[in-house]
Amino acid sequence: MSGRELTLIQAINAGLREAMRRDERVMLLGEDIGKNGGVFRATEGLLEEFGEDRVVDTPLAESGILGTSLGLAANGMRPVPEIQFMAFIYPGFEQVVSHIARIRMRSRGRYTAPLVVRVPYGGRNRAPELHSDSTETFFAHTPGLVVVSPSRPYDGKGLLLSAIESEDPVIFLEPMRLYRAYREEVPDDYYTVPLGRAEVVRAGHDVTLISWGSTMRDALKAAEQAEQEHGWSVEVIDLRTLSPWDEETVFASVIRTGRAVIAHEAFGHLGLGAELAARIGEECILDLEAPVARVASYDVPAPLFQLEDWYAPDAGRIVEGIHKVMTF
Amino acid sequence: MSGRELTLIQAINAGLREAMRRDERVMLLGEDIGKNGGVFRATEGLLEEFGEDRVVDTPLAESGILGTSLGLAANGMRPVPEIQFMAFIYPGFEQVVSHIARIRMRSRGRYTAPLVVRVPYGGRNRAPELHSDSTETFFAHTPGLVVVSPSRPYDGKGLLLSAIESEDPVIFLEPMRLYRAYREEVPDDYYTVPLGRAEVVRAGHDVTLISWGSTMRDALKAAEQAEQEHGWSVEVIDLRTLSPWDEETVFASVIRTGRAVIAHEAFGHLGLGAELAARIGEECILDLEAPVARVASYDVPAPLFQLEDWYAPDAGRIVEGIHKVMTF
Amino acid sequence: MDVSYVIHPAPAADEPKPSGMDDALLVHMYEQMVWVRQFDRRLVALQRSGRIGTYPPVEGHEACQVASALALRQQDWVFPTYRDTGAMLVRGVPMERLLLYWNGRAEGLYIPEGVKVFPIAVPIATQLPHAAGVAWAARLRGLDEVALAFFGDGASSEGDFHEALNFAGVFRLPIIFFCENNQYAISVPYARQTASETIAQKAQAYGLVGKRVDGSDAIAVYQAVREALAEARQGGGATLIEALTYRYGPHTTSDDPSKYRPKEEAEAWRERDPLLRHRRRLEGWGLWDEERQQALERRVNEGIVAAIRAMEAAPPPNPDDLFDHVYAELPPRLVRQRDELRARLAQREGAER
Amino acid sequence: MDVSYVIHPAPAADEPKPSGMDDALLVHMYEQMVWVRQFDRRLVALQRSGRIGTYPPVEGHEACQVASALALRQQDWVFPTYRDTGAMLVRGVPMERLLLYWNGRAEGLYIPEGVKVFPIAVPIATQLPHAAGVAWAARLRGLDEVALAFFGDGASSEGDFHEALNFAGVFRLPIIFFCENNQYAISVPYARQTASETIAQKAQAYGLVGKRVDGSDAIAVYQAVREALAEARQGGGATLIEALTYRYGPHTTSDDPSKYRPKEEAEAWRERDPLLRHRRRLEGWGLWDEERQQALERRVNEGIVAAIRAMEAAPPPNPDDLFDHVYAELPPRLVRQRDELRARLAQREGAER
Ligand SMILES: Cc1ncc(C[n+]2csc(CCOP(=O)(O)OP(=O)(O)O)c2C)c(N)n1
Ligand SMILES: Cc1ncc(C[n+]2csc(CCOP(=O)(O)OP(=O)(O)O)c2C)c(N)n1
Ligand SMILES: [Mg+2]
Ligand SMILES: [Mg+2]
Repeated sequence: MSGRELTLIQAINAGLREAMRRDERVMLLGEDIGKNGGVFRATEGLLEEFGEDRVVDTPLAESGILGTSLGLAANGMRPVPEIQFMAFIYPGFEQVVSHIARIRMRSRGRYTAPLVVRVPYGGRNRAPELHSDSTETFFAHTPGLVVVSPSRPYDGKGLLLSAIESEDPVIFLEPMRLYRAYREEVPDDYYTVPLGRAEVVRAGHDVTLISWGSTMRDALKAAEQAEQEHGWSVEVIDLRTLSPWDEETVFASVIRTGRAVIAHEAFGHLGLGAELAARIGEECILDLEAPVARVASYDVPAPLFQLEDWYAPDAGRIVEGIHKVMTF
Repeated sequence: MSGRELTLIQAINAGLREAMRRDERVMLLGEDIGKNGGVFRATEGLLEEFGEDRVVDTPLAESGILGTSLGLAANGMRPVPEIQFMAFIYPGFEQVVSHIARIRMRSRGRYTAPLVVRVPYGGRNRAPELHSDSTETFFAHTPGLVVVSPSRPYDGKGLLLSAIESEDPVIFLEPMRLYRAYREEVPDDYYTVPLGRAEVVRAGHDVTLISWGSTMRDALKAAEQAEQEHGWSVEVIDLRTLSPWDEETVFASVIRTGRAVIAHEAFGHLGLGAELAARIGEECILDLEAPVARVASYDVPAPLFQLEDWYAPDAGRIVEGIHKVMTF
Repeated sequence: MDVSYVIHPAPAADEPKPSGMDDALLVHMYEQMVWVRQFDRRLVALQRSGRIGTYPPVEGHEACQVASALALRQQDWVFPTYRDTGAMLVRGVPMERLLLYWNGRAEGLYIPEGVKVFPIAVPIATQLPHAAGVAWAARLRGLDEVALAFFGDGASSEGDFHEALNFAGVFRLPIIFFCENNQYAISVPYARQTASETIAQKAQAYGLVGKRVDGSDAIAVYQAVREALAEARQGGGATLIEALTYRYGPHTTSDDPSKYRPKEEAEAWRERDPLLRHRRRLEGWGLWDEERQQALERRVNEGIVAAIRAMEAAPPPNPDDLFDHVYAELPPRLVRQRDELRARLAQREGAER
Repeated sequence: MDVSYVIHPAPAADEPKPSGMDDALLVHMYEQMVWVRQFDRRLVALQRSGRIGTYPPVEGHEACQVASALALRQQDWVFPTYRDTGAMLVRGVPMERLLLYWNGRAEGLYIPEGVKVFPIAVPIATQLPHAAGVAWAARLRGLDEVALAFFGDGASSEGDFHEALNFAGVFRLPIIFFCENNQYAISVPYARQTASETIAQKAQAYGLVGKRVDGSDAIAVYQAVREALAEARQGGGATLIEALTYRYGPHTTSDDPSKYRPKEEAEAWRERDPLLRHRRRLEGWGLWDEERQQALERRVNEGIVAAIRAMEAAPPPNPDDLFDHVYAELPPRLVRQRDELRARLAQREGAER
């Protein structure tokens, strides 16, 4: 399969294009996604290729976007709405939680919502206030939703295509900070990366480090650093699907290493790390040689950008977390 | 101090009345709270006593109710909005998460939101669909909010008065199922129960059982049952404030008993039990003689009422949880 | 901006027969209204005797629901609220399902294939964007389908009302927004809901056509919906219809309207009873008499009794229903939970034997 | 329903002086507009050279913002969006604070006591219910305060717009909803935002007065706001003002308007430049000349340079700022987190030495 070196945002753009070429039910809607190609250029060139009916600039109304997406999906389309920044999904929260997540249940399978809500998320991007939330918990705490976050270009395209194929509604969280951070070979053709499967992205035997999305690069850096500075062998897992997440891969690794660190950008308090730590505690307690450590943003509102680097975990803080479990 | 035997809903009504008598800035607003006295009668008689300006029937618009409440609070009032059922706070979620929780931070203390959002919550009430959510996680994951849930009449009044006194915005979750479940002596006068403090409601030494709000009665029943059937001595903690919660009381008990069970009505996945379990794992691991057990609703949408009793944890399931940690 | 007012203050006995509606339809309309009223009253009675849960009665709204449902075609969509039992019935949702639903049974959630009715909207106004989306999909797919969404006067205050009507205007969607303005949202009267003189005039904010119609007049409702349907099919976009009506009973079986509504008001509205009015017309046109009435009532009653029997004969709730429709495929965590519940119930059953 | 249209297609050179506005005010208005434009341009330049973060420019909106802010009294409230730097400035928010804010510094969030300006609304339309609440509190407390909330054409599509205007109508709140209709929401043109011919006519849906005004005409804006203010103070309730305007530059410094707007359109609007227009009038009335202009520009420039220096001389960010205003009193968990951060930073600093 031939490929090209793409950034994450280019990979997502390529994924959208592939999906739309393959399945004419797929349509995009959202604010500024058409003529403007999206504020991050995720939908660049798609209006030109697929026309106004399939790439739709909508009014500025998130509940309207999400609510009509449910209707579109229920009547045979495969909508891929874009929410401009994560905090702007909140005005449409009711549609997500009470309807999109529940329509299958509420109709005993008669109606479903095969749609993908694309949501740029996370900070450390020098963005304005309220443009850097990382509140995946809201969605991961909602049964009926699949929550996905790619951390690299290859997964960006492959997970997106799986999400669009899925019969379940998917909240697709794109780490803004990694949109243009680096390039990676991405196949030109259609391929999928399975939902619900974590990936061991670095093998190790002393400690398991679990992360995803916007924190993944810091996690890998921290793993390197821990190895170089302390000689600790760190296994790193990219969770990729945040709900329902891959217990099997996580537990197998932690049982092997006996130690776990979880790093994410969400607040610590009830961040997904809490669930992971609780489950690891339930399933692996006899194998654990130290308490599970969580490295997360502080439990304060995401700050203006000059404080961001202190607020969210960086490689240094993740190394501290590793240190803690290794020296317990 | 003289008192009367009141139900929880009567205690809340009494608390509102006390607060309004004492502080003329306190006002109530919401759907059907005036002439109708609230769909649960929480505000019965208050329109008559305090008039139309202080007990306000609003249009049917939760974002409007919550957003104007912020404005009212910022300009000198102490609004106590009522949301009719927990799921109906979602249309106003953005106002809660992006504004009410953050206004203090966003103005460096210049503006604040001393308001109390009263929210009947939980199920097992034979209520219609979507009338029984228990999604305290959404609020407990939001820094800047205080989340409170009383489980008995005495606390219903005392915590409510503390919440109204508080300079922070409080999400006040009232377990519908306990509104009329039983009576308890409630002082006639003004008194407060402190926010941020859990209460040990039953002393024990074998295992700590932590619960709150709508599950508290089941927890107490389970504790009795475990003692009677197995001779286990169960310490029971009523968490009362769900965020920020009382780590001190919880850890002290778990360190003493060496075992912990957490029971709540929210979904297990990222229910507050996850955070409690994770924190207990972090702080008490050397004292734990078994993994922390969580007893929660299944990770499925709250069902129609005939399935409710299987969905949410009852005393039987909590006893199972106790059994698990006692026989690990 | 066309806001037409079609309110007849009182039933007209000597009305000419409307053009474009044949006798069979005029009679059918009445029969359906009777069916709805009987069924509705029975649901209330069942609740009162503890055989189903809380229920929001229709009585007073029959013309709104029956006539608008009849004005649609098989392929058109209906988005009901909790109060639209009448419309659901007319559209073909089996009584048994409705009974199961209000009895808190998961089986009641199922709407048979081919019946284009969406699940009941419980959170107010949230169905309006769904309807807009369904109408939009129809347009995109070149299907001749129109969506009709019911909502109340209270619902007009929610943001979702605004967003849905705005989308309908911008994308010229084939949709009918049908407001059953019964002048109260639970206890809150219209004047507390909005300072707008009418709901219909809100259409102007979205470039839509707004119409007001007498919601006690089945024929007027039918005609208004037919016009809106024709408009939608011809690409004219959406219509907002405001039907003035009144619920004779409580908001739900848990509600006590005497706390907030003057008794005389309800009595005055009773005089405009949509069934009575339509019956008088039919009688005037020689299409109805007491004999037919009695036969109809018997037939309806039998149907209802059979449906109640079916509800009560339903097998006991199945624990798997908690899990079966959460995802297309049950994830491992939920498989574990389902199996745990199955095992627990089996054990409890064993213990009880 | 009063929707008045007050659009002057082009600047009138020989206009008579308006009654009820003295010379000092007419001049002050101009000076403030110049101040805003200079400051705005400087912010753009600072962003371009990497000295502040993303910034949404005002240029084109000066008359809307300056004239409406000047029409208010000290005790009235302003609810700005991210684009309302001009109004904030006029109301007394120090330039230094605005610079710090757009430079991502927590200190920029502070608005001095006595300046009745709310924090910038970032999520679209969310400020409208806040403003309604503040106006409501004023009425309840018997304070003679009116709230003015700015918003864009795009914001009119959000549910919060609807809910806020509806509350204002129902409770007759002393509030002015001021729409700066620049005809685009980022790239989305007005016709994609709503099928309503005007924003002003949306007032009808709420029983409010709607007015349309030429947003390039400072005097017209001032008068419209004064009228609305008088109305609000006399208990007449809320007014929706739609000011037609145009942003000459990009949506923010990260935006490229050439992707979605024809160049000629922008050029045509430039001819209606609010500053030019007001200056010509002043000159016609003998209130302004080139000399004054130069003196003003120097003065403004000095002020701006001083503010930039103050921003750049600000002490380094303080980690405690993350924690200090989350709750009235820092809970133990946050104390622990703050102390951990302090310790880490101290350690890192130590390591760097
Ligand atoms: C979002 C939301 N808020 C509140 C409620 C509670 N509630 C149920 S019905 C109702 C009144 C609805 O009034 P209206 O729209 O006029 O319809 P009607 O019941 O009169 O037919 C309310 C407030 C709800 N279901 N959803
Ligand atoms: C709820 C929400 N959705 C989306 C955005 C992203 N966004 C910022 S400005 C803007 C356009 C606003 O347009 P308009 O209201 O016309 O104001 P203008 O920028 O033209 O002054 C959008 C979509 C946001 N800030 N908040
Ligand atoms: Mg109503
Ligand atoms: Mg605009």
